[in-house]
Amino acid sequence: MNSVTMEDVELAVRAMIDVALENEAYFSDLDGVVGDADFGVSLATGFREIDAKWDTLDRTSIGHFFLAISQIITGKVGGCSGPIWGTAFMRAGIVARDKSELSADDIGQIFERAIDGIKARGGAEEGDKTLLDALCPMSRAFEAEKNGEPLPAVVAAAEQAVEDTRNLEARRGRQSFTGERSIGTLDPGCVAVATMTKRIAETAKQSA
Amino acid sequence: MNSVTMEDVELAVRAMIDVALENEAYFSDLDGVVGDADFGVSLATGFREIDAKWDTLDRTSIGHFFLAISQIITGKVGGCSGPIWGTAFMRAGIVARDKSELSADDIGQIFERAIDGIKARGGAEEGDKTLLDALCPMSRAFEAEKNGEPLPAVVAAAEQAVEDTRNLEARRGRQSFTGERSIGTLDPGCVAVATMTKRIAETAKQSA
Amino acid sequence: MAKFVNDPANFVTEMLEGLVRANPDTLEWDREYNIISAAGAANADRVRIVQGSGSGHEPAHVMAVGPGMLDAAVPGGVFAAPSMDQCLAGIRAMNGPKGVLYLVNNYQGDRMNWDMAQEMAEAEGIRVGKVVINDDVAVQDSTHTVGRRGVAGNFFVIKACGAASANGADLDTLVALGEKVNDNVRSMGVALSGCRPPAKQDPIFTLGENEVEFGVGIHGEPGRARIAMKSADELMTDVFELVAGDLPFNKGDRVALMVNGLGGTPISELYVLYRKAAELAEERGLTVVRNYVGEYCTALEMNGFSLTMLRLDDELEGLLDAPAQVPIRVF
Amino acid sequence: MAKFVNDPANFVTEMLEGLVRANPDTLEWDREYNIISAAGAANADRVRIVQGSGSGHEPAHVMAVGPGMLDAAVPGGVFAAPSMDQCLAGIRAMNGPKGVLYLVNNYQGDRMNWDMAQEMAEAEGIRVGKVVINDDVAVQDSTHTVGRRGVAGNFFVIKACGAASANGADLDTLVALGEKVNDNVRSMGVALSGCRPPAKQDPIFTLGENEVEFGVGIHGEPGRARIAMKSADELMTDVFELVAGDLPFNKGDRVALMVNGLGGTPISELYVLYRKAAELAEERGLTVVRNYVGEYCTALEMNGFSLTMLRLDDELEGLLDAPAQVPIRVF
Ligand SMILES: Nc1ncnc2c1ncn2[C@@H]1O[C@H](COP(=O)(O)OP(=O)(O)O)[C@@H](O)[C@H]1O
Ligand SMILES: Nc1ncnc2c1ncn2[C@@H]1O[C@H](COP(=O)(O)OP(=O)(O)O)[C@@H](O)[C@H]1O
Ligand SMILES: [Mg+2]
Ligand SMILES: [Mg+2]
Ligand SMILES: [Mg+2]
Ligand SMILES: [Mg+2]
Repeated sequence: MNSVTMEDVELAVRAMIDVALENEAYFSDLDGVVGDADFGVSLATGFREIDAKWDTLDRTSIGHFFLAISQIITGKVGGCSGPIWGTAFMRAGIVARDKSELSADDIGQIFERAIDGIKARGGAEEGDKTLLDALCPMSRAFEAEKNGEPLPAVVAAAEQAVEDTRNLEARRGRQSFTGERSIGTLDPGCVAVATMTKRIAETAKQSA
Repeated sequence: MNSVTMEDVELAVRAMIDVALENEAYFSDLDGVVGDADFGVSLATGFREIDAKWDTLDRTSIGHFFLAISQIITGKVGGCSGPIWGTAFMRAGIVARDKSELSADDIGQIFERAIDGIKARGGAEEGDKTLLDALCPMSRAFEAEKNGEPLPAVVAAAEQAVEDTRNLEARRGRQSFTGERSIGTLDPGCVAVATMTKRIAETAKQSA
Repeated sequence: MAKFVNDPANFVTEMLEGLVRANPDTLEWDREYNIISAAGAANADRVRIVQGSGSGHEPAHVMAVGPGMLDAAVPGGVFAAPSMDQCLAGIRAMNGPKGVLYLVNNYQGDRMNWDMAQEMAEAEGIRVGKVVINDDVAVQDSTHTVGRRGVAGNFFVIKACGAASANGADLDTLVALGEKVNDNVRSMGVALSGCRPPAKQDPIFTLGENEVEFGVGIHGEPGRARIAMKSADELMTDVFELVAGDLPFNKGDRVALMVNGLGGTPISELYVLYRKAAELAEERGLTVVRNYVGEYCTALEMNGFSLTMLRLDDELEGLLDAPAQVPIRVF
Repeated sequence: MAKFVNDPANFVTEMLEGLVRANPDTLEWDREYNIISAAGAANADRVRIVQGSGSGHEPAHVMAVGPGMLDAAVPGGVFAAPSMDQCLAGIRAMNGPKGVLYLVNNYQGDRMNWDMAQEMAEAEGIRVGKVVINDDVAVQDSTHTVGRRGVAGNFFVIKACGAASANGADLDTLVALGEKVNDNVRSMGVALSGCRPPAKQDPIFTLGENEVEFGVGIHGEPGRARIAMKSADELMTDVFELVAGDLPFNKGDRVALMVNGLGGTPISELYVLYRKAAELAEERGLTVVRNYVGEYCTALEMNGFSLTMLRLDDELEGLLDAPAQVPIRVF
């Protein structure tokens, strides 16, 4: 794959902002099925703030850009989503610290380190019905295809993950309290990750 | 008309008991339309107690019998219904004080004195959408037919009253607070009086 | 059935049993007439105060019994005034050398039962004073109707008279004081849902998602009008104008302000509403000296609120400040 | 929309504005981080106590701030834990020479944000103690899940630690005390309706007329099971058995008993339920030393209740008896 530039990163984050804001109600409704219906609001709160501060974000490097986003999220977003998403962006920032371009290996590293960070922060493993169940197969798909054109495989893995998690029992986050009753429901975190990934791929294609 | 005996009176009160107990929910529902949905419960509470004390009621005269019923009602029934129905039976008791038979004139007197008592107690007049709007035409129908067979005319007046009150605006009792919005609704008190009157006539016919 | 009830016929009795079990040292319960009284009230050397009304308005009035408040409460069935016998028993139980004061909300059922009881008690030689409370501006006051309803404003009458009685005021003074509070207090409520009496189990009225019952009563009686939903601030503004404009409350007045939950409103929303009420009072040039946000006079689980405003003078302010103790324990 | 809201995005802020307007002399509000603190708490010469959690549980915790209770509360959005920055700001604001204690209910969002804040604060040299509360027996405690939730039992931790801090206890003592209270307190709730977050406006879950959500959480999360409606006594019996059997509470134990309304339950029904709880406690040979009937930890306007039972010893009894002052004014 081609290396990823600051412009690519900005496009990707903008795609995430759009998805979070457009789906505020839908993501909350998903969380309402067995959770507490705040996921959409939490996510939108964070990305709305990123949007508001867009022009002032530190762009001295891709890493600094990610760290600035991380700070906004941990500062503004509560619930599980603040620490989880904040940690992911923090890990991405550390990998990309002073870089103005990211190689395929860098992206692979970001996946890995972000996943490790989320596991450490919230104690979840793959299979606990959290957004890790999207990120882990996405990371594997990326590794498999990173020397070719990885994006379609990553999108496919994310979409598959949404359906696969349906049959899992939640063991982390608010929805875990319902135990077996969470089986058959979608995980809102997975849906958000998959929807964002798809939008990132579309935006990247358009601008290519 | 034939004179009314203690046995007739007992049959009539039993008919009232049956109507009150069978219609507890229905009368409350009627009261719920623009009132506070307690009329059925209040009425049933009183007549249930009369039923329970049936064998021990003072029967030394028809008047004493009515007074005993009045006491149970004021003792057990709250809301508007306790004072209103209690007053009606008290007035009936005073008219019939030492009598063991009631003439047509006595019955006419009972209507009049009960109506006066209810007006004095609650300050309502005919047209205020209360059970007076049943009792007053019933009393007039009785006066007109008392030398013949008054019961069918009284029943007809009561049934007519139920429909006539529909178009009135409530000016007494809890439902009066809704003002114009009470127009178009039935008055639960009128419905109860009419239903009881009809049942009394049926029971009287059967036993005749 | 969607309510926590056993046999609806025992609902009030079971509630009272819970209440006295929760307050064994401070409350007494006459099971025959369902009278709740403050421990020792019957021997207190002062005018004793009693109030009776339908149940379903808790904490009014059985949980407003205690030092500095009511000496006794006489609860009827849910939304049904107590019977004459109950009222009479309440008067008799609280009778003493200085007489008894009863407070009654202006509903015909309540008025008639208390009037009959008063007649009977006076015939027995008992000195009885009465204060009628009718603070609800939603209902037009006119001579050919029953007149305005009594709602949450009632609590201020209880508090003032309770404090004055503790200070040794005599019966005539208390009647005059109660009337003064009533003359200076105004209320109005709105609801977003109806409520279900235990014996009925269906809501007395049902509202669409976008409807508001405006000027609602505390018995599930529908209000004067059904209007379209508005924001919290707009609703409070409408209510405030009607309440403040009725007395009217004027620039420079010192007031007590109450936002009362009707039973099913989240506490958070009551504070959102209080915020606006306080702002409107300020804009009108009123000084809010005391405030009350919470449940004082409810209609079972009705989702709604009422606003009550009392104009204060030095006397009333002092009486509101006086200590009082009621069964509800906060930490 | 069936709620008293303006722009849902401002809901929590407007509630807090109402709260401080209602308590201008006793509460302070840091608008940047939405921290509510007791007037003067930041200068008190003792360990200060802070708690943060999602909003929508009022009076928990912003209305549990005051002398003898919390020094500060850090409310997040409705049902969303406060952000790490808020938690850190709360810790910093309440820091002093004797350190800060934070209380956190066992939800992952709350835990993660507070843990991160604690790390940051400790890196700044602040002494931080923490007590995790997890009293809800509806949720199975197991190592591969998040563990039990914290619900109304939390109030007893606040009350005990608040009183002990006022008595001068140091940070380690307070942590041990908080853990002791948590070890001895158990809760469980049931609901007859869901609730609607302001931003969502639809009920999180909907129940049929004959359904009960058993073991429900305080965020509208469904419970462990949906069961058929039963009488109040039967429901309380089921809940009582699970709560009392979990610790377990044994014959001869002295307890504090709380029947907590979840926000939309009539007060009358809470007392009907308390009646049964007290009876069951008696049958089990427990002595109810203190009781609490009302709203302590709610889920917006959810119609439901929870039962909380705390095993007492002399130390805890003394701490519960100590005076405390919270924003909610009863007459
Ligand atoms: N411990 C965890 N690790 C990773 N992801 C988690 C964890 N807990 C929850 N999540 C993700 O967060 C989503 C819920 O977020 P949110 O609603 O903000 O949290 P809360 O449970 O505090 O309400 C879930 O759908 C899940 O994907
Ligand atoms: N002042 C009155 N005079 C005569 N009848 C009345 C009066 N007020 C109410 N009623 C009758 O009583 C009925 C309502 O009784 P009830 O529900 O017990 O009273 P409440 O208004 O106290 O709830 C009305 O339908 C009406 O017929
Ligand atoms: Mg959530
Ligand atoms: Mg009625
Ligand atoms: Mg009534
Ligand atoms: Mg949440």
